[in-house]
Amino acid sequence: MTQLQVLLFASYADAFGSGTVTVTVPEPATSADVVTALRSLPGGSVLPAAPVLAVDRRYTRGVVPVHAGQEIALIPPVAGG
Amino acid sequence: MTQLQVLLFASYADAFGSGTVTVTVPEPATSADVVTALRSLPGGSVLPAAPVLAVDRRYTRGVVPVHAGQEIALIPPVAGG
Amino acid sequence: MIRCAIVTTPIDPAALLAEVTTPATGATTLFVGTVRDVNEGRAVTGIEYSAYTAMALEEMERIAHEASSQFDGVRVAVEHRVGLLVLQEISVAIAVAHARRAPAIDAGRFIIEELKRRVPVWKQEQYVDGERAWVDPTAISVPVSVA
Amino acid sequence: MIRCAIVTTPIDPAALLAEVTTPATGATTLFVGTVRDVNEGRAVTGIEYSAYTAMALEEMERIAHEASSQFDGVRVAVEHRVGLLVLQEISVAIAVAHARRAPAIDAGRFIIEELKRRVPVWKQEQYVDGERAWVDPTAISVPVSVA
Repeated sequence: MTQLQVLLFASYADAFGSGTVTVTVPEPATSADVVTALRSLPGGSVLPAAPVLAVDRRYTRGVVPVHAGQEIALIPPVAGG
Repeated sequence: MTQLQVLLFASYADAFGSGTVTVTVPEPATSADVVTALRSLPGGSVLPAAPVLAVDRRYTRGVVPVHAGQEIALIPPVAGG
Repeated sequence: MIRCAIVTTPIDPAALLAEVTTPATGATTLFVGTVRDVNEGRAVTGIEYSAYTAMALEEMERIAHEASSQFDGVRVAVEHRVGLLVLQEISVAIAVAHARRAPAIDAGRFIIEELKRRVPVWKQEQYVDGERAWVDPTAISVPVSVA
Repeated sequence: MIRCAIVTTPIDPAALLAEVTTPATGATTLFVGTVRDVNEGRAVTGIEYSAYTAMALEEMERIAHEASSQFDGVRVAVEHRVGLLVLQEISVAIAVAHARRAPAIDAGRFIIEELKRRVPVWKQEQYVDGERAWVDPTAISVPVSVA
Protein backbone atom coordinates (compact mmCIF):
# COMPACT_ATOMS: atom_id res chain seq x y z
CA MET A 1 0.00 0.00 0.00
CA THR A 2 1.07 3.57 -0.65
CA GLN A 3 -0.26 7.03 -0.03
CA LEU A 4 -1.13 9.50 -2.77
CA GLN A 5 -2.19 13.11 -2.58
CA VAL A 6 -5.18 14.12 -4.66
CA LEU A 7 -6.12 17.70 -5.54
CA LEU A 8 -9.81 18.62 -5.29
CA PHE A 9 -11.61 21.69 -6.58
CA ALA A 10 -14.92 23.52 -6.41
CA SER A 11 -17.85 21.29 -5.40
CA TYR A 12 -15.51 18.35 -4.72
CA ALA A 13 -13.32 20.42 -2.42
CA ASP A 14 -16.48 21.55 -0.61
CA ALA A 15 -17.75 17.98 -0.26
CA PHE A 16 -14.46 16.59 1.05
CA GLY A 17 -13.86 19.74 3.12
CA SER A 18 -10.40 20.28 1.63
CA GLY A 19 -8.51 21.04 -1.56
CA THR A 20 -6.17 18.13 -0.96
CA VAL A 21 -6.85 14.67 0.40
CA THR A 22 -4.54 11.74 0.97
CA VAL A 23 -5.69 8.29 -0.11
CA THR A 24 -4.20 4.89 0.60
CA VAL A 25 -4.04 2.67 -2.46
CA PRO A 26 -2.44 -0.66 -3.48
CA GLU A 27 0.93 -0.53 -5.18
CA PRO A 28 1.18 -0.34 -8.16
CA ALA A 29 -1.93 1.86 -8.17
CA THR A 30 -4.36 2.90 -10.86
CA SER A 31 -6.72 5.83 -11.26
CA ALA A 32 -9.56 3.41 -10.43
CA ASP A 33 -7.93 2.67 -7.07
CA VAL A 34 -7.75 6.40 -6.34
CA VAL A 35 -11.46 6.85 -7.09
CA THR A 36 -12.41 3.81 -5.00
CA ALA A 37 -10.41 5.16 -2.07
CA LEU A 38 -11.98 8.62 -2.43
CA ARG A 39 -15.48 7.15 -2.40
CA SER A 40 -14.85 5.61 1.02
CA LEU A 41 -13.96 8.99 2.53
CA PRO A 42 -16.49 11.39 4.09
CA GLY A 43 -17.93 13.39 1.19
CA GLY A 44 -17.11 10.64 -1.27
CA SER A 45 -20.75 10.19 -2.21
CA VAL A 46 -20.54 13.45 -4.20
CA LEU A 47 -18.51 11.71 -6.89
CA PRO A 48 -20.32 10.78 -10.11
CA ALA A 49 -20.20 7.29 -11.62
CA ALA A 50 -17.12 8.10 -13.66
CA PRO A 51 -15.26 11.05 -12.17
CA VAL A 52 -12.72 12.82 -14.37
CA LEU A 53 -9.11 12.51 -13.32
CA ALA A 54 -6.12 14.57 -14.41
CA VAL A 55 -2.54 13.43 -14.02
CA ASP A 56 0.23 15.97 -14.33
CA ARG A 57 -2.29 18.52 -15.56
CA ARG A 58 -3.65 16.39 -18.39
CA TYR A 59 -6.97 14.62 -18.57
CA THR A 60 -6.86 10.83 -18.36
CA ARG A 61 -9.19 8.40 -20.11
CA GLY A 62 -10.12 5.03 -18.75
CA VAL A 63 -7.94 3.41 -16.12
CA VAL A 64 -4.32 4.60 -16.02
CA PRO A 65 -1.41 3.80 -13.71
CA VAL A 66 -0.64 6.45 -11.08
CA HIS A 67 2.22 6.79 -8.64
CA ALA A 68 3.59 9.11 -6.00
CA GLY A 69 5.28 12.19 -7.42
CA GLN A 70 2.57 12.76 -10.00
CA GLU A 71 0.13 15.64 -9.70
CA ILE A 72 -3.20 13.85 -9.37
CA ALA A 73 -6.40 15.87 -9.49
CA LEU A 74 -10.11 15.16 -9.61
CA ILE A 75 -11.92 17.51 -11.96
CA PRO A 76 -15.57 18.40 -11.30
CA PRO A 77 -17.72 19.31 -14.33
CA VAL A 78 -16.03 22.45 -15.68
CA ALA A 79 -17.97 25.70 -16.09
CA GLY A 80 -15.50 28.27 -17.36
CA GLY A 81 -16.02 31.00 -19.88
CA MET B 1 -38.18 61.49 -73.46
CA THR B 2 -37.19 62.59 -69.97
CA GLN B 3 -34.00 63.31 -68.08
CA LEU B 4 -32.89 61.38 -65.01
CA GLN B 5 -29.97 61.94 -62.68
CA VAL B 6 -27.87 58.90 -61.82
CA LEU B 7 -25.45 58.71 -58.90
CA LEU B 8 -22.08 57.09 -59.59
CA PHE B 9 -19.42 55.94 -57.15
CA ALA B 10 -15.85 54.71 -56.94
CA SER B 11 -14.55 53.24 -60.23
CA TYR B 12 -17.73 54.24 -62.06
CA ALA B 13 -17.44 57.86 -60.92
CA ASP B 14 -13.81 57.81 -62.06
CA ALA B 15 -14.75 56.36 -65.46
CA PHE B 16 -17.55 58.87 -66.10
CA GLY B 17 -15.54 61.69 -64.55
CA SER B 18 -18.34 62.62 -62.16
CA GLY B 19 -20.41 61.41 -59.23
CA THR B 20 -23.63 62.38 -61.00
CA VAL B 21 -24.60 62.11 -64.66
CA THR B 22 -27.80 63.01 -66.41
CA VAL B 23 -29.24 60.55 -68.92
CA THR B 24 -32.05 61.00 -71.41
CA VAL B 25 -34.45 58.07 -71.47
CA PRO B 26 -37.86 57.24 -72.99
CA GLU B 27 -40.93 57.82 -70.83
CA PRO B 28 -42.02 55.70 -69.02
CA ALA B 29 -38.44 54.57 -68.38
CA THR B 30 -36.94 51.38 -67.00
CA SER B 31 -33.64 50.57 -65.33
CA ALA B 32 -32.56 48.98 -68.62
CA ASP B 33 -33.08 52.31 -70.40
CA VAL B 34 -30.87 54.01 -67.82
CA VAL B 35 -28.08 51.49 -68.35
CA THR B 36 -28.34 51.73 -72.13
CA ALA B 37 -28.11 55.51 -71.93
CA LEU B 38 -25.10 55.32 -69.62
CA ARG B 39 -23.28 52.96 -71.98
CA SER B 40 -23.48 55.55 -74.75
CA LEU B 41 -21.72 58.18 -72.62
CA PRO B 42 -17.93 58.66 -72.45
CA GLY B 43 -16.71 56.14 -69.86
CA GLY B 44 -19.71 53.90 -70.42
CA SER B 45 -17.53 51.01 -71.53
CA VAL B 46 -16.53 50.48 -67.88
CA LEU B 47 -19.94 49.03 -67.11
CA PRO B 48 -20.21 45.26 -66.78
CA ALA B 49 -22.79 43.17 -68.67
CA ALA B 50 -25.33 43.54 -65.89
CA PRO B 51 -24.58 46.56 -63.74
CA VAL B 52 -26.22 46.76 -60.34
CA LEU B 53 -28.76 49.53 -59.88
CA ALA B 54 -30.21 50.91 -56.68
CA VAL B 55 -33.43 52.91 -56.54
CA ASP B 56 -34.19 54.94 -53.45
CA ARG B 57 -31.26 53.27 -51.69
CA ARG B 58 -32.42 49.71 -52.33
CA TYR B 59 -30.97 47.21 -54.74
CA THR B 60 -33.12 46.38 -57.75
CA ARG B 61 -33.33 43.03 -59.50
CA GLY B 62 -34.08 42.62 -63.20
CA VAL B 63 -35.74 45.45 -65.08
CA VAL B 64 -37.75 47.88 -62.97
CA PRO B 65 -39.61 51.09 -63.82
CA VAL B 66 -37.80 54.32 -62.87
CA HIS B 67 -38.93 57.91 -62.90
CA ALA B 68 -37.77 61.39 -62.01
CA GLY B 69 -37.78 62.07 -58.28
CA GLN B 70 -36.30 58.71 -57.42
CA GLU B 71 -32.73 58.38 -56.17
CA ILE B 72 -31.13 56.27 -58.88
CA ALA B 73 -27.60 54.96 -58.36
CA LEU B 74 -25.27 52.60 -60.13
CA ILE B 75 -23.38 50.40 -57.68
CA PRO B 76 -19.90 49.11 -58.59
CA PRO B 77 -18.80 45.80 -57.02
CA VAL B 78 -18.76 46.57 -53.30
CA ALA B 79 -15.62 46.07 -51.23
CA GLY B 80 -16.42 47.19 -47.72
CA GLY B 81 -15.35 45.68 -44.45
CA MET C 1 -30.94 47.54 -29.73
CA ILE C 2 -29.42 48.34 -33.10
CA ARG C 3 -27.08 51.18 -33.97
CA CYS C 4 -25.27 51.56 -37.28
CA ALA C 5 -23.05 54.40 -38.40
CA ILE C 6 -20.71 55.51 -41.14
CA VAL C 7 -17.93 57.43 -39.43
CA THR C 8 -15.00 59.54 -40.53
CA THR C 9 -13.00 59.39 -37.33
CA PRO C 10 -11.22 56.44 -35.66
CA ILE C 11 -13.46 53.63 -34.44
CA ASP C 12 -13.23 52.80 -30.73
CA PRO C 13 -13.87 49.06 -30.40
CA ALA C 14 -14.05 49.18 -26.61
CA ALA C 15 -16.85 51.73 -26.83
CA LEU C 16 -18.85 49.43 -29.13
CA LEU C 17 -18.34 46.52 -26.75
CA ALA C 18 -19.54 48.59 -23.81
CA GLU C 19 -22.52 49.83 -25.80
CA VAL C 20 -23.99 46.39 -26.50
CA THR C 21 -23.12 44.71 -23.21
CA THR C 22 -25.74 44.88 -20.45
CA PRO C 23 -26.38 42.97 -17.20
CA ALA C 24 -28.67 40.69 -19.23
CA THR C 25 -26.03 39.72 -21.80
CA GLY C 26 -23.48 37.01 -21.15
CA ALA C 27 -21.57 36.93 -24.42
CA THR C 28 -20.30 39.74 -26.60
CA THR C 29 -18.49 39.28 -29.89
CA LEU C 30 -16.57 41.86 -31.81
CA PHE C 31 -15.37 41.71 -35.37
CA VAL C 32 -12.81 44.27 -36.41
CA GLY C 33 -11.45 44.77 -39.92
CA THR C 34 -8.10 46.48 -40.19
CA VAL C 35 -5.95 47.72 -43.06
CA ARG C 36 -3.25 45.19 -43.84
CA ASP C 37 0.08 45.63 -45.48
CA VAL C 38 -0.24 43.22 -48.39
CA ASN C 39 -3.05 42.39 -50.81
CA GLU C 40 -2.68 40.07 -53.75
CA GLY C 41 1.07 40.20 -53.23
CA ARG C 42 1.37 43.99 -53.42
CA ALA C 43 2.67 46.17 -50.57
CA VAL C 44 -0.16 48.45 -49.41
CA THR C 45 0.44 51.72 -47.57
CA GLY C 46 -3.17 52.73 -47.03
CA ILE C 47 -6.74 52.36 -48.19
CA GLU C 48 -9.14 55.11 -49.15
CA TYR C 49 -12.66 53.99 -48.23
CA SER C 50 -15.64 55.65 -49.83
CA ALA C 51 -19.34 54.95 -49.53
CA TYR C 52 -22.75 55.71 -50.91
CA THR C 53 -23.35 56.93 -47.40
CA ALA C 54 -27.13 57.14 -47.27
CA MET C 55 -27.64 53.70 -48.79
CA ALA C 56 -24.72 52.14 -46.90
CA LEU C 57 -26.31 53.21 -43.64
CA GLU C 58 -29.74 51.90 -44.64
CA GLU C 59 -28.27 48.61 -45.87
CA MET C 60 -26.32 48.18 -42.62
CA GLU C 61 -29.54 48.77 -40.71
CA ARG C 62 -31.42 46.26 -42.86
CA ILE C 63 -28.71 43.68 -42.21
CA ALA C 64 -28.76 44.37 -38.47
CA HIS C 65 -32.54 43.97 -38.42
CA GLU C 66 -32.27 40.71 -40.34
CA ALA C 67 -29.76 39.52 -37.73
CA SER C 68 -32.16 40.60 -35.02
CA SER C 69 -34.98 38.58 -36.61
CA GLN C 70 -32.83 35.50 -37.04
CA PHE C 71 -31.19 35.73 -33.63
CA ASP C 72 -33.81 37.06 -31.27
CA GLY C 73 -32.50 39.32 -28.55
CA VAL C 74 -29.16 40.31 -30.08
CA ARG C 75 -27.90 43.82 -29.41
CA VAL C 76 -25.92 45.18 -32.36
CA ALA C 77 -23.58 48.11 -32.96
CA VAL C 78 -21.89 48.52 -36.33
CA GLU C 79 -19.54 51.24 -37.49
CA HIS C 80 -17.86 51.52 -40.87
CA ARG C 81 -15.25 54.19 -41.39
CA VAL C 82 -14.63 56.09 -44.62
CA GLY C 83 -11.69 58.21 -45.68
CA LEU C 84 -7.99 57.43 -45.90
CA LEU C 85 -6.88 54.76 -43.44
CA VAL C 86 -3.30 53.73 -42.81
CA LEU C 87 -2.03 50.28 -41.85
CA GLN C 88 -3.69 48.68 -38.83
CA GLU C 89 -6.46 51.27 -38.63
CA ILE C 90 -9.95 49.87 -38.12
CA SER C 91 -12.24 50.09 -41.16
CA VAL C 92 -15.20 48.25 -39.66
CA ALA C 93 -16.29 47.07 -36.22
CA ILE C 94 -19.30 44.91 -35.42
CA ALA C 95 -20.24 44.29 -31.80
CA VAL C 96 -23.01 41.83 -30.91
CA ALA C 97 -24.21 40.84 -27.46
CA HIS C 98 -26.70 38.22 -26.34
CA ALA C 99 -27.55 36.25 -23.23
CA ARG C 100 -25.91 33.19 -24.86
CA ARG C 101 -22.81 32.82 -26.97
CA ALA C 102 -24.16 30.96 -30.00
CA PRO C 103 -26.50 33.76 -31.17
CA ALA C 104 -23.84 36.39 -30.43
CA ILE C 105 -21.27 34.54 -32.54
CA ASP C 106 -23.66 33.57 -35.34
CA ALA C 107 -25.18 37.03 -35.64
CA GLY C 108 -21.73 38.64 -35.74
CA ARG C 109 -20.69 36.36 -38.54
CA PHE C 110 -23.95 36.92 -40.43
CA ILE C 111 -23.50 40.69 -40.24
CA ILE C 112 -19.90 40.82 -41.51
CA GLU C 113 -20.67 38.40 -44.37
CA GLU C 114 -23.75 40.36 -45.46
CA LEU C 115 -21.99 43.68 -44.99
CA LYS C 116 -19.18 42.57 -47.32
CA ARG C 117 -21.70 41.34 -49.85
CA ARG C 118 -24.20 44.18 -49.81
CA VAL C 119 -23.12 47.44 -48.21
CA PRO C 120 -22.11 50.01 -50.86
CA VAL C 121 -18.60 50.80 -49.65
CA TRP C 122 -15.53 50.77 -51.87
CA LYS C 123 -11.84 50.79 -51.28
CA GLN C 124 -9.00 52.11 -53.30
CA GLU C 125 -5.70 50.63 -52.25
CA GLN C 126 -2.57 52.73 -52.31
CA TYR C 127 0.65 50.89 -52.98
CA VAL C 128 4.26 51.52 -52.04
CA ASP C 129 5.05 52.39 -55.66
CA GLY C 130 2.46 55.20 -55.63
CA GLU C 131 -0.07 53.36 -57.75
CA ARG C 132 -3.68 52.99 -56.69
CA ALA C 133 -6.34 50.46 -57.54
CA TRP C 134 -10.01 50.00 -56.80
CA VAL C 135 -10.54 46.69 -55.08
CA ASP C 136 -13.03 44.57 -56.99
CA PRO C 137 -13.73 41.32 -55.13
CA THR C 138 -15.48 40.05 -58.26
CA ALA C 139 -12.40 40.48 -60.46
CA ILE C 140 -8.71 41.32 -60.42
CA SER C 141 -7.88 44.82 -59.24
CA VAL C 142 -8.32 47.65 -61.73
CA PRO C 143 -5.29 49.97 -61.76
CA VAL C 144 -6.15 53.66 -61.50
CA SER C 145 -3.99 56.38 -63.02
CA VAL C 146 -2.36 58.45 -60.29
CA ALA C 147 -3.47 62.06 -60.18
CA MET D 1 1.81 34.23 -31.46
CA ILE D 2 -0.05 32.68 -28.55
CA ARG D 3 -0.53 34.11 -25.08
CA CYS D 4 -2.82 32.66 -22.43
CA ALA D 5 -3.27 33.83 -18.88
CA ILE D 6 -5.35 33.31 -15.78
CA VAL D 7 -5.78 36.73 -14.24
CA THR D 8 -7.18 38.10 -10.99
CA THR D 9 -7.68 41.69 -12.12
CA PRO D 10 -10.10 43.17 -14.70
CA ILE D 11 -9.57 42.08 -18.30
CA ASP D 12 -8.93 44.86 -20.80
CA PRO D 13 -10.45 43.72 -24.11
CA ALA D 14 -8.93 46.61 -26.07
CA ALA D 15 -5.46 45.57 -24.92
CA LEU D 16 -6.05 42.03 -26.19
CA LEU D 17 -7.25 43.35 -29.55
CA ALA D 18 -4.17 45.53 -29.88
CA GLU D 19 -1.91 42.68 -28.89
CA VAL D 20 -2.98 40.33 -31.69
CA THR D 21 -3.46 42.92 -34.44
CA THR D 22 -0.44 43.64 -36.67
CA PRO D 23 0.09 45.29 -40.06
CA ALA D 24 -0.16 41.78 -41.56
CA THR D 25 -3.58 41.00 -40.06
CA GLY D 26 -6.80 42.18 -41.64
CA ALA D 27 -9.41 40.67 -39.34
CA THR D 28 -9.54 40.47 -35.57
CA THR D 29 -12.28 38.80 -33.58
CA LEU D 30 -12.94 39.11 -29.91
CA PHE D 31 -15.15 36.97 -27.75
CA VAL D 32 -16.00 38.30 -24.33
CA GLY D 33 -17.92 36.46 -21.62
CA THR D 34 -19.59 38.62 -18.99
CA VAL D 35 -21.50 37.93 -15.80
CA ARG D 36 -25.22 38.13 -16.44
CA ASP D 37 -28.04 38.85 -14.10
CA VAL D 38 -30.15 35.72 -14.55
CA ASN D 39 -29.33 32.03 -14.88
CA GLU D 40 -31.94 29.30 -15.02
CA GLY D 41 -34.49 31.85 -13.92
CA ARG D 42 -32.66 32.94 -10.78
CA ALA D 43 -31.45 36.49 -10.14
CA VAL D 44 -27.64 36.46 -9.92
CA THR D 45 -25.63 39.12 -8.12
CA GLY D 46 -22.15 37.81 -8.87
CA ILE D 47 -20.06 34.79 -9.75
CA GLU D 48 -17.04 33.48 -7.93
CA TYR D 49 -14.72 31.90 -10.47
CA SER D 50 -12.08 29.44 -9.35
CA ALA D 51 -9.59 27.39 -11.32
CA TYR D 52 -7.08 24.63 -11.17
CA THR D 53 -4.74 27.36 -12.27
CA ALA D 54 -1.72 25.37 -13.47
CA MET D 55 -3.79 22.95 -15.52
CA ALA D 56 -6.20 25.63 -16.75
CA LEU D 57 -3.29 27.56 -18.16
CA GLU D 58 -1.79 24.50 -19.82
CA GLU D 59 -5.15 23.46 -21.23
CA MET D 60 -5.76 26.95 -22.62
CA GLU D 61 -2.35 26.81 -24.25
CA ARG D 62 -3.07 23.37 -25.73
CA ILE D 63 -6.33 24.69 -27.15
CA ALA D 64 -4.63 27.76 -28.60
CA HIS D 65 -1.98 25.57 -30.22
CA GLU D 66 -4.67 23.32 -31.68
CA ALA D 67 -6.33 26.43 -33.12
CA SER D 68 -2.98 27.48 -34.52
CA SER D 69 -2.53 24.10 -36.21
CA GLN D 70 -6.04 24.11 -37.68
CA PHE D 71 -5.98 27.77 -38.72
CA ASP D 72 -2.44 28.50 -39.81
CA GLY D 73 -1.24 31.99 -39.04
CA VAL D 74 -3.72 32.95 -36.32
CA ARG D 75 -2.49 35.16 -33.51
CA VAL D 76 -4.21 34.35 -30.22
CA ALA D 77 -4.53 36.01 -26.83
CA VAL D 78 -6.75 34.44 -24.15
CA GLU D 79 -7.38 35.62 -20.62
CA HIS D 80 -9.64 34.02 -18.04
CA ARG D 81 -10.29 35.82 -14.82
CA VAL D 82 -10.80 34.18 -11.42
CA GLY D 83 -12.19 35.59 -8.18
CA LEU D 84 -15.49 37.29 -7.44
CA LEU D 85 -16.98 39.08 -10.41
CA VAL D 86 -20.04 41.29 -10.33
CA LEU D 87 -22.61 41.79 -13.09
CA GLN D 88 -21.21 42.77 -16.49
CA GLU D 89 -17.62 42.08 -15.52
CA ILE D 90 -15.59 40.13 -18.07
CA SER D 91 -14.78 36.55 -17.11
CA VAL D 92 -13.06 35.54 -20.33
CA ALA D 93 -11.73 37.28 -23.43
CA ILE D 94 -10.39 35.61 -26.55
CA ALA D 95 -8.80 37.73 -29.27
CA VAL D 96 -7.79 36.18 -32.59
CA ALA D 97 -6.25 37.92 -35.59
CA HIS D 98 -5.48 36.65 -39.08
CA ALA D 99 -4.88 38.06 -42.53
CA ARG D 100 -8.37 36.84 -43.50
CA ARG D 101 -11.64 36.86 -41.62
CA ALA D 102 -12.71 33.21 -41.94
CA PRO D 103 -9.77 31.76 -39.94
CA ALA D 104 -10.04 34.56 -37.38
CA ILE D 105 -13.74 33.85 -36.83
CA ASP D 106 -13.45 30.05 -36.94
CA ALA D 107 -10.46 29.94 -34.59
CA GLY D 108 -12.18 32.25 -32.11
CA ARG D 109 -15.21 30.02 -32.05
CA PHE D 110 -13.10 26.86 -31.73
CA ILE D 111 -11.25 28.32 -28.75
CA ILE D 112 -14.32 29.37 -26.75
CA GLU D 113 -16.08 26.05 -27.40
CA GLU D 114 -13.04 24.02 -26.35
CA LEU D 115 -12.35 26.29 -23.39
CA LYS D 116 -15.88 25.75 -22.08
CA ARG D 117 -15.55 22.01 -22.58
CA ARG D 118 -12.05 21.44 -21.24
CA VAL D 119 -10.49 24.21 -19.16
CA PRO D 120 -10.73 23.44 -15.41
CA VAL D 121 -12.51 26.56 -14.24
CA TRP D 122 -15.60 26.55 -12.05
CA LYS D 123 -18.15 29.09 -11.09
CA GLN D 124 -20.25 29.50 -8.02
CA GLU D 125 -23.22 31.74 -8.61
CA GLN D 126 -24.41 34.04 -5.88
CA TYR D 127 -28.10 34.81 -5.85
CA VAL D 128 -30.14 37.75 -4.64
CA ASP D 129 -31.50 35.62 -1.77
CA GLY D 130 -27.96 34.98 -0.51
CA GLU D 131 -27.82 31.39 -1.69
CA ARG D 132 -24.95 30.07 -3.75
CA ALA D 133 -24.65 27.20 -6.19
CA TRP D 134 -21.90 25.60 -8.19
CA VAL D 135 -22.77 25.71 -11.84
CA ASP D 136 -22.72 22.24 -13.34
CA PRO D 137 -23.39 22.39 -17.08
CA THR D 138 -23.86 18.60 -17.02
CA ALA D 139 -26.69 18.76 -14.48
CA ILE D 140 -28.97 21.10 -12.62
CA SER D 141 -27.26 23.48 -10.21
CA VAL D 142 -26.19 22.09 -6.84
CA PRO D 143 -27.17 24.41 -3.98
CA VAL D 144 -24.37 25.17 -1.53
CA SER D 145 -24.99 25.96 2.11
CA VAL D 146 -24.14 29.58 2.85
CA ALA D 147 -21.22 30.07 5.23
